[in-house]
Amino acid sequence: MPVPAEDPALLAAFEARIAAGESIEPKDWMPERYRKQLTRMMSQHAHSEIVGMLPEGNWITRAPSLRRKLSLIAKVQDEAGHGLYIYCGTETLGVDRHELVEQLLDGRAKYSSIFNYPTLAWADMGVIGWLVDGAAIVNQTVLAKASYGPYARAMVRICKEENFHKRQGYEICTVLANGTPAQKAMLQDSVNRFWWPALMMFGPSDTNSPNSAELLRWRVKRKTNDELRQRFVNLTVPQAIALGLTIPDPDLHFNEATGDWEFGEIDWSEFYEVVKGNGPCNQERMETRRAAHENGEWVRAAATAHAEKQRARRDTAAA
Amino acid sequence: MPVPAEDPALLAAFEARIAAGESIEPKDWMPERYRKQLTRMMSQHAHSEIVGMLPEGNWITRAPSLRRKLSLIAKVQDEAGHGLYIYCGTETLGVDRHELVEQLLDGRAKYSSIFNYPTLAWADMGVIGWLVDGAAIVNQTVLAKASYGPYARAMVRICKEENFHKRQGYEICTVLANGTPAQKAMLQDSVNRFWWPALMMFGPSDTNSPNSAELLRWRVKRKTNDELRQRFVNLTVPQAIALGLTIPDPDLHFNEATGDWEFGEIDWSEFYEVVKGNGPCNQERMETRRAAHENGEWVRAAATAHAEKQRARRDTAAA
Amino acid sequence: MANPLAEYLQRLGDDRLVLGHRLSEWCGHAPILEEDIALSNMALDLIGHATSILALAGAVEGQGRDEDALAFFRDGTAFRNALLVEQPNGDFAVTLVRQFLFDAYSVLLWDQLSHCGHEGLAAIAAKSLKEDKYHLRHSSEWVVRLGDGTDESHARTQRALDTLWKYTAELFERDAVDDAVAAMGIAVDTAALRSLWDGLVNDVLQRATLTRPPETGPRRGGRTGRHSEHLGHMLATMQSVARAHPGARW
Amino acid sequence: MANPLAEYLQRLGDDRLVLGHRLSEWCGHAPILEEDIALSNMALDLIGHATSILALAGAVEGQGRDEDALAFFRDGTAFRNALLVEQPNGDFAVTLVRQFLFDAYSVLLWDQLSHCGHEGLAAIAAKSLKEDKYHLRHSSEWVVRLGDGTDESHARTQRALDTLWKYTAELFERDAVDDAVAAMGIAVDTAALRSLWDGLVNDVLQRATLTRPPETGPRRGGRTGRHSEHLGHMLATMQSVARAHPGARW
Repeated sequence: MPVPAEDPALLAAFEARIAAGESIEPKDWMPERYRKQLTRMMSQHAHSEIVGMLPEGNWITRAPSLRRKLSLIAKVQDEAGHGLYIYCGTETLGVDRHELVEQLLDGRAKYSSIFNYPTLAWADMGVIGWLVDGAAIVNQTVLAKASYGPYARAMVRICKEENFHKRQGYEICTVLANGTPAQKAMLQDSVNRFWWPALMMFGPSDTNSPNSAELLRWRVKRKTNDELRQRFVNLTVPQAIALGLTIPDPDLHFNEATGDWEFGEIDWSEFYEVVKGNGPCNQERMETRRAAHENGEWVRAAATAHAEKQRARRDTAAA
Repeated sequence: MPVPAEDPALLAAFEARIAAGESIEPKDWMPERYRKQLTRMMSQHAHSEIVGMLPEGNWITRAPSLRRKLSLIAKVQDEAGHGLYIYCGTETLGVDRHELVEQLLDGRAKYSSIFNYPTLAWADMGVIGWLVDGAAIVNQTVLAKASYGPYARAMVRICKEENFHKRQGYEICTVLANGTPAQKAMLQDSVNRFWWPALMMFGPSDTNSPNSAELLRWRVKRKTNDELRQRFVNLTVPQAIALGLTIPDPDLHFNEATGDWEFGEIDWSEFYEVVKGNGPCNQERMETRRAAHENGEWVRAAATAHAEKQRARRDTAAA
Repeated sequence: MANPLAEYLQRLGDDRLVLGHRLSEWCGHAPILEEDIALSNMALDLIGHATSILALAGAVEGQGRDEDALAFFRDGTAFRNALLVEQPNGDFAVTLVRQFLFDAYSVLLWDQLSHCGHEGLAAIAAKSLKEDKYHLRHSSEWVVRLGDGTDESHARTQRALDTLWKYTAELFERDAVDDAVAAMGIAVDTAALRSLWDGLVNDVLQRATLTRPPETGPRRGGRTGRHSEHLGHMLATMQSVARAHPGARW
Repeated sequence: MANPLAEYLQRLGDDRLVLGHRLSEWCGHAPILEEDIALSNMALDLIGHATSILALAGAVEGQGRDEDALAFFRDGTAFRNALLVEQPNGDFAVTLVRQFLFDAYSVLLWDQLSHCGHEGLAAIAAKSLKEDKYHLRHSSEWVVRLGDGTDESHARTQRALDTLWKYTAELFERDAVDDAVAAMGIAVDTAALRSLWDGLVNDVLQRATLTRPPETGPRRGGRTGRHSEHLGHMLATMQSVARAHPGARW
């Protein structure tokens, strides 16, 4: 990848600001690579929120109590809100939302692979909140200290809501874990399906993560993928134990010396297959988003046409 | 309605044959009015079979046991078969099936109003078999002695199958009547909804039935609407009693002198509203049929195109 | 009619539960992200109102059924919502026209009920009124936007209006249940409701350049459990998990 | 794996139950009346086969579950059908291509199983083989007709094939269940099955002027309960009445 030549003085000043822990704001000078990396990360994040509405949206119509139905709708709505909020953040980097949406729909942009797994049972609504939001929070808590101000501030707000979602998810799991045998089995099956994909959410191992070094230096990232993954496992295993659940990893064990829960080898071939588009739901997710976009075309056209008519009427009235 | 002038000698011979109880066959001379009346009746009957697939088809995907699912699919399939069979019968009168289907889809042709009532519970699958097929059989047993041979023969075959459907429907009702309180309530509610519409299936009262006199003379019909309706009520009320059901008619009572179950006044305003197109499901039924027809357009075009290609290939091979 | 108040509350609650559920079916599929949020908001409000009303209905009924028992363990023919709200979402025009026709009715109804003689219901009405006013603003803005937008949006919106109009008369019908609760202090002036609704709807339709359909062949039956076939399919989905685990807590 | 034979029979039964159910969704909506009849016929056969097989599965399992308990009271993740058969009907091309891909497999499988060492299964296989041969003839005729019909039908059929192809590999996968039942005399030569299927499919695709898609990104998971999201919605509908009345007879 060709790195654009930057003014060495500006670059040095920029890196000094970063090193001093300062926040970079939209109007500040920044290297093109920094802008690109941030755009990539933020748009992936926004896309993930949008696509992430689908696996949970899949159970809104089947939520088993009114209270759960309300909180699931509210959660999916929050995700739409996060998407909107981060798309606005990318606009501070000079990238238009519509351009990003196009990139998502034509398959150029990526989003978190976790959303290419299907939701097959109500328990998934608990487990996604607990494990998937849990993993996201571990990632995002660190991003909330990222060097780019608008992103960091968005993360602070989003993390707050996701912490709420995670607690809600864990509460769903708690009720199921204390429920009927069928509910317990449903919960365990869901954990069996989501455990490894959740670990994969932190991305490739550090040895295979091409962007990591630069992102760390520029404080776009603050921890390596493996560090974050370990932090997540350490947080989560005791919660699973508290619920009486079995983690589907025969190699999982506690290392007294390090205080880490050490886990087995991740199936990276699965990870790369899903990233390549061959996950269980990649095609369905994209088809659903494209259908929503295409079916909405006439609505957006109507809104534009109406706004223009209104403007013309105001102009005529003013003339 | 202008009656076409017919050759008096031919007409007299025709009426003599009818009076002698002979069967009229496709190649025989017949008055234009006779042909028209038969076409109207037979096509209405065929359309009723086709539209009649929908209310029962609505519960195929929800049938509560595999056995019931199989027999419901088989029943709806029989209705498709009846439709096809009677459409073929109308072709002996010189009317093409595609023309009749067009008439149905553009709203010119009528079909039995009973199918404009919605099916709202599984019990409706029993009650439709029992009451609706039951009423149809009372009508059709008489039509099986109609003067037009192809129609009479179609009726013989169709009646046989509908008797089977009726028995099956009554058996569903029997199981529900002996089932849980919820099942019994479901059955009673279904009877409450279908009783009056079933009585309306015999058409307007004799005093308001414009076509009846001529149809009776020509032995297209053999009994008046009111005679058939009374026969149906007399057959059905004891069956309802046997099931422990209440007929939703406070005026219903047994007349010891005549041996008839006398019933209350039919709400003819409802009947005419449904005939006019304002029944609960008229629009849905037609939309469903039109959607099936339109969505199938490309399939029929493909079948035609393929057949033509095959013919061309054979011709080339033969040349 | 064993308990007219319980029956009346079920009608109020079921209208909102069913419409809220329909709106929630859009979640993730709206034409713009802002509408994913707005439709979800309305769904949340409506299901929230339904929850309070059905809880009250269950208490009034006194047979130990709470709001979840009423929502998840009644068959379709026991639902008491008007036919309008159970009609399928169709395209965005159908959803927004359905919403507008209902919102106009609901705002006017809550306005009356917020002064009614049943304290619990009056409180729910006052709270719901506030939220439904926002819904009405949102849905009428969209009806105007779509009606007075492009040729296509105009045609779709007029078609939606023509299709749904026959379900509006039912909202203003009175029966013995209404009379019985009126005697209990829950008196709705149906004629006034209808005439205010007419005015409100006519105004928006005019701004939307839409034609008010004629009053032919009204559909009714929802208030006594005679629904369209759509409701049963909606409930089959909605109740599937709850019914698969009878007696479970969630 | 508690009971590999019961597990194996559930796979066989669920394939046919789910596909038969999908076909039955067409009833009343087919492009021509003759196809309403034909699709119903295939649905009847398949659900009939499923009934026999699931009854046998329940007996083999020995936990008191009959065919209805297996069909109506298992959750989605307990179903063992291949992903292919649960895919939604889509247009007529999707339905017929799905049917053809399955029929070709099913005929070849029954042919082998009709000689297997389990008497009950061999009898079901022999009977089913006879009927599935008619299905295969019907579905392959349609694939040829649609593929070699109009430009539109060709495009739709190729698209259906491209969409569904990734679900075919799963039909030929072996796991510990297959090995365990092989040891019990129910030995399927999967390699031979696959190679005969390839030949059969290639022949029909060629006559249909369709292009066989490349083998990329196969989808699997149905045999262990890892389904697509479609199955759950299908079952919510299918099981709704049975689940609403637990313990009832029908």
